[in-house]
Amino acid sequence: MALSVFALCGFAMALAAPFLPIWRFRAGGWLAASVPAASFAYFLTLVPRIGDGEVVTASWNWIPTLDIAFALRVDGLALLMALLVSGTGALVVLYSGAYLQGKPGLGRFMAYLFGFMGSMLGLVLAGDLITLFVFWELTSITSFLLISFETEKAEARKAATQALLVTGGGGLALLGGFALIGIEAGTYDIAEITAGGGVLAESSRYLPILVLVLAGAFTKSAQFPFHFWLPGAMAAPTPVSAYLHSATMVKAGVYLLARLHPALGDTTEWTVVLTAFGSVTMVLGAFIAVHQTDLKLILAYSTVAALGLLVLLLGIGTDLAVKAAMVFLLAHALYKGALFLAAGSIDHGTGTREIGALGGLARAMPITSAALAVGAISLAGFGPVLAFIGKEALIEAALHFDRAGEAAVLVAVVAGGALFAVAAGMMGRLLIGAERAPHRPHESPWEMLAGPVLLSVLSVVFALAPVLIAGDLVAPAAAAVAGEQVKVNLALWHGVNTALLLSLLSLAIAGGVLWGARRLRPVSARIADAAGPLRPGDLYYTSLLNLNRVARQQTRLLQHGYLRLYLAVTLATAVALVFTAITARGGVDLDNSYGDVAFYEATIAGVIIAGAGLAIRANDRLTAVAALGAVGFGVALVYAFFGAPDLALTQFLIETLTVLLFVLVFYRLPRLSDVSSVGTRVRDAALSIAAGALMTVLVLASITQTSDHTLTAYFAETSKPVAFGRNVVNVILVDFRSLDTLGEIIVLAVAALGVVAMLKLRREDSP
Amino acid sequence: MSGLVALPLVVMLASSIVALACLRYRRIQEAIALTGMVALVVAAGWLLAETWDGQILVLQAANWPAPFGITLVADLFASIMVMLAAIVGLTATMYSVGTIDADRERYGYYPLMNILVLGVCGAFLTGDLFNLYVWFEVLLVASFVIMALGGGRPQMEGALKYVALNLVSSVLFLSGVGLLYAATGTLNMADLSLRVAEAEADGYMTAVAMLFLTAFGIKAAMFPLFFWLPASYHTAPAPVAALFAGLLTKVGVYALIRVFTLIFTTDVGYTHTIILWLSVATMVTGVLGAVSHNDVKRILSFHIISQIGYMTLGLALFTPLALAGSIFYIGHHIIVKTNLFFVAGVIRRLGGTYELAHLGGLARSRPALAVLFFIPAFSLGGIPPLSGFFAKFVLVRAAADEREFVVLAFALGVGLLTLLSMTKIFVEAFLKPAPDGPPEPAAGAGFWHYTPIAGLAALTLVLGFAAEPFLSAATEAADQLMEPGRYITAVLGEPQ
Amino acid sequence: MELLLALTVGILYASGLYLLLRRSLVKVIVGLALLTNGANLLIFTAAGLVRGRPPLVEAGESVPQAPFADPVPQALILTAIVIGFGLQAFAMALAYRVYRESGSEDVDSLRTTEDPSINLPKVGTGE
Amino acid sequence: MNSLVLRNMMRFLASLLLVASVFLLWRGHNEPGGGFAGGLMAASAFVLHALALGPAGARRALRVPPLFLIATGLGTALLAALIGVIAGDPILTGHWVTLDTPGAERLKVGTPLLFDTGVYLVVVGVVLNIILPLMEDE
Repeated sequence: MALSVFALCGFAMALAAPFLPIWRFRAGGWLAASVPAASFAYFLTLVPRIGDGEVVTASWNWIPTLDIAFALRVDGLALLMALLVSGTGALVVLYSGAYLQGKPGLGRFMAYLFGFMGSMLGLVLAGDLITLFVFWELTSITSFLLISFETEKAEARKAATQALLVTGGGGLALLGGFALIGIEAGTYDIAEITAGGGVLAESSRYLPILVLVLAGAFTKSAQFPFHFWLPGAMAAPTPVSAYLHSATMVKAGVYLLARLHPALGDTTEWTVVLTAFGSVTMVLGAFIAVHQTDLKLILAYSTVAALGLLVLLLGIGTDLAVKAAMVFLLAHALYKGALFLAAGSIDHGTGTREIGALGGLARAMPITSAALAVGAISLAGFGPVLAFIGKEALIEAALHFDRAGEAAVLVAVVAGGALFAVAAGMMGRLLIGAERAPHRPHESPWEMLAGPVLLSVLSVVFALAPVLIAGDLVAPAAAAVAGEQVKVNLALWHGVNTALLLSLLSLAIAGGVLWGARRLRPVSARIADAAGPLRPGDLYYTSLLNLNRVARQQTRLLQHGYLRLYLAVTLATAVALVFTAITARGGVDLDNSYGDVAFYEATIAGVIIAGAGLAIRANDRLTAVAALGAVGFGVALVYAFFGAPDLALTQFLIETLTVLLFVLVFYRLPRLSDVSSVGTRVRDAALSIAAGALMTVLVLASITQTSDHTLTAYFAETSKPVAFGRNVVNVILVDFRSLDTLGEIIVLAVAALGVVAMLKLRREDSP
Repeated sequence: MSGLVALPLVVMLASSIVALACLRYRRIQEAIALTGMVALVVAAGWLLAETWDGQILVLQAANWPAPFGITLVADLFASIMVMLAAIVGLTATMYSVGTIDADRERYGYYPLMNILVLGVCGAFLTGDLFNLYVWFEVLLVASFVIMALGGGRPQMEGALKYVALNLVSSVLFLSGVGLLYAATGTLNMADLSLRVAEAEADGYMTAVAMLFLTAFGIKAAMFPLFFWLPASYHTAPAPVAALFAGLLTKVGVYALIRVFTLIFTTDVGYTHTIILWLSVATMVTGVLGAVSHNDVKRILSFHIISQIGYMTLGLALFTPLALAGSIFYIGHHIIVKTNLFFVAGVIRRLGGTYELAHLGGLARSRPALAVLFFIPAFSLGGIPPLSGFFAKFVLVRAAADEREFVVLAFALGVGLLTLLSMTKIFVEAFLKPAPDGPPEPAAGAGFWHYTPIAGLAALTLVLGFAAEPFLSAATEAADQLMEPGRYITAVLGEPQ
Repeated sequence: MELLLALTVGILYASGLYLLLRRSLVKVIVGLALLTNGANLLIFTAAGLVRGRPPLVEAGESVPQAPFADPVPQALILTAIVIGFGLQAFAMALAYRVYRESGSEDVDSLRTTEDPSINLPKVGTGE
Repeated sequence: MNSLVLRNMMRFLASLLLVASVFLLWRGHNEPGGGFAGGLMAASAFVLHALALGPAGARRALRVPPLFLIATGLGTALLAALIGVIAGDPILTGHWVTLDTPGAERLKVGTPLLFDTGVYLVVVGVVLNIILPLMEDE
């Protein structure tokens, strides 16, 4: 119970936030922050229990029909993530209260932020795949709302849409994947699925499952080639970026991979795909980051790199790698959160995020600068910070990776070098040197400093005393990912070993990158230009444009407005369907002698046919009416001669009325003209004749069908004795099937209303 | 309790007659129409409650035993549909009170609405194929007149296409009935089910089945028979478009499901495979049509087509789960789509146009409306835990069960494009800053507009968050459809 | 006779459909009338023909004298004729109104609300 | 032609048609005819009237608006449908009373006849509601 309350309290706040009167006051932010802080405290109390291997669950039978449960489940991995989400959540809420204080729409912003936090907590705590999916999609929606928060900015709206489409598309793939998992595993319960071992990996649907799940995870976690939406999402206000990129949304994909690792991992496909995409993403992100000048973009691309790193580690999948992934996950959340919040603080204090326009902030903004420095050191991966331990663990894992260890090491070293260069550039430009800023920089209020400071301090503290996290936090998390107990010993200093040497190597690379960055910029710009259309971001837009083009062409082709062609297509469809059905099913039975024809009967048929022919050829209204009359009266005669006097009488009367109507209506209409080309007429004639011929065939075939006359016999026998009427047809109409007749007179009544409306409605207005 | 089956029809007929008699008095007409619709909701609720646990209610109209008279049958599927019709009827009537002009009212708008719903309910409840034809004509002619009531050139163009194509459908339907009677000597659908199963397995029955497929396919707006829909819906005023969008095509889908689960089940490998690929084509062409437009109402109209594809997909897959998905999808779609057209109407009233390019700023000026649009729109986009998600999920799961991976891929892809369209409307009409000066003076919206919208939005939430009872009802309804024996026994009695 | 009537039915359908595909509004309406007649005749023919012998019970008798024509299709056709008449009447009024609103009876000119060449700038792509 | 003669002839013919239409309705249950045919014939009586004397005259002769006839007809049919329900039968169930007319065949009057009368009224109303406005529309 407590679990669900603390997991879902974000949603309650989200619903209440727009109506709360507290946002006008400075205290509003910290009042609100107390909610996630309480969640954080609750999750902290779980640490010892989970550390002992316990699992806390809460579950409702949500939709038993589909075996869907609303289930929450806290194991080591979930707890680590939940702490990150609620902890950074509290700091970000606090920060936002000050950052956006006095801005209109702060209540709305808080609603989105809390909605996002609730979704993210739900996602990481979900114990059921469908529950997970629900929250997964909710994070997409809430982040859409957050990114587009400043709705007047076109760029923000565009980026939000892009993020929603990319992650939403991935989400749909994921849904397909989950449906398949549900079929193969027979359950959506995550614990059961992961405990099932190789069941999924050996199933015949493994490959589609893997592809679909990876599509979901990669889009969410901004892996190449889907990485482009993440920098776009920088249009969001800074607290959002911090929240999206440090702790949470982008880690959702990584989290999912970690979560399903026991069920889907450790196959060749898994390893190859994850390590390949992770490596590319990591290197790419790091190198693009080098070229950026906007502080937030630098951080965004470095985040891309970090996500690549995490995916690479999960791809390697050994215990060492898993352990490294968990440490790095935590480390990254701490330093990237600090960096983003510090960046926001700088933006707030100086009015820009362009590092070219900034310099020497250390004096004017000492606290922010200190936090930034710790973050940058972490980014570089050198120094007494948790990220250093993570990086060492990464290299260690790569070294022990028996499939492609050398490649993995190379990737880690190269990307690490680039990131070091990024960090060095950032620190050098921002903190040192003469003070430069668009307007005089000032330090931010304490609410905005609490976050970066606290996170930086933790970065350092955990590095110096890794025992704080190793046993109770990292080990259970790693165990959940690996599917077995993992021994976790963390230390800042391992002595001089290969990993350290390789770290130093990447330092040299960093120097090279720094030295080469300026010189290489024209070259890389030229490469970028040449590859322009192939860049994933551009690919997204071109495909969107192409989609629009295709859609337009299709619509122009189908929905052109020509009624005749609509009718022709409809008719052709009917003909094709019926004809194919007859031929595909062995034809119809026509062997029958069809009775003789009396002379007068032939005459009547002749009159009908002639009338139809005349109607086609008629080019004036009178002929058309006469032709129609001939057909109608001919049909009436058929009824009369074949035992249907009621029909004949009705048809006769109706036909008279119809002719009268035609005369009354059509003398107002212009002369008939047919301006269709010969080709059109031939086409239409062919189509019509085909349809008519099929009807003839079906009528003939119907006669050979063995029909049954129970109904007829019953009506004949009961009409007089039970229903008291000698005219069986009339008895059917007013008694046996009187409901038909009721409907029929309703149709008539409505038609009459319609005619009057067509003739009289607003006639005063129309010319 | 079997008399209950006729109650919805009696209620609607009575209220339309009274409204017809009071044609001169606008307020009285409105009051009668509203009362009638409320009564219908009550009647439908009662009927649903009686059939909820799987009981099939049967009424032999005029007291002649089946298959001789006309049988009215309320199985769970039919009862659900009647309830949906009642909900749409009530909300559309409410919305009309705040919208419809005096001219339309003077020429019978409200009685026509009642008759339209009467025809729809009749079509859902009848157990007789020819009677189904009659009810189809009732609803069709009522819809013709309502569609044409505007009297301006756009309405006339739309109505003409609507009428012409739907009349072709009626002719095909009637021909099908005649051919089926000729071959079996009966019209009662339960009886037909037995007789068609005994008929010779040559091309005749399959050909007749194709006639019905085409006839109902036109009404349901399947590919490539949907042209009338985008040609006409956008010309109607919002409550009319909402009623049509919510209800009318679904009658076609209902008829398809009824006929292809009860009568034409002897050649499933052939008939349902055709339905399958037509469904996929329907989904794709519909959604592309929506993508190509920038007018709220046209976008919504094309989405109807695309979602019809999902509904018939469930029929085509022909498993209990898939049919349950179809039924749930129908319910979800009716509520959501009706609501979206209402919201579109309000957007038009506030912004003066349906064109996205000229709209904007509604999130700021009308935050409540933004929320009320958001719920149905993203439900349509399949975002959990709204109703559309479960609708889609069940179908996805059913397709995966049947290993129809290509179909599955299309269904998911179309889902993404649906999300794209909804996002497009949301971003353009709500988030984007308002362009300078609305093209027309805004009309404003009030109680009669917001109440139905809020009510339907609430239903969408219930259908999502508390999906279980509805899904289990859909499953029960689907089970009934997959085991026609229960229906047949209920109608004809125990086999001798 | 079945053969001849089946042929007649086919011809009614063919001519009705052909007229339905014309550009002239009046022809479309005439086509609909032909189609309705064709469908009715189809039911009549397909259900089986019996010369003379209406399904009437002679006064004093209790059942009609066999062989008599099947009353069921007759009842259906009667309903269909009436419904067809209602639709026909409405269709004519509609056609008249269409002509009055648009000033043309050329169906091809009735596409002002659907012309795809009338389109606004692309939305949603950020262009 | 002398309009007075024509007028009288028309009036006579119209009355004849009206009487015939009621007859057609009455005998419909036993012989060809019925509410629909009867209604059409009655309507043609008024159409004839209108052709000879103008639609306004026909409307005067009709006394009530055609729409009222339609509503009444539908109401009558609904009433006929519901009579059985009072007795606990399904809707539209036929109920008969036998009138003992001395000398003649026993006369049976029942709800199906009432129903058919509803049809008759609707048909008259519908036809006139369609034709008269058309004739008035110049």
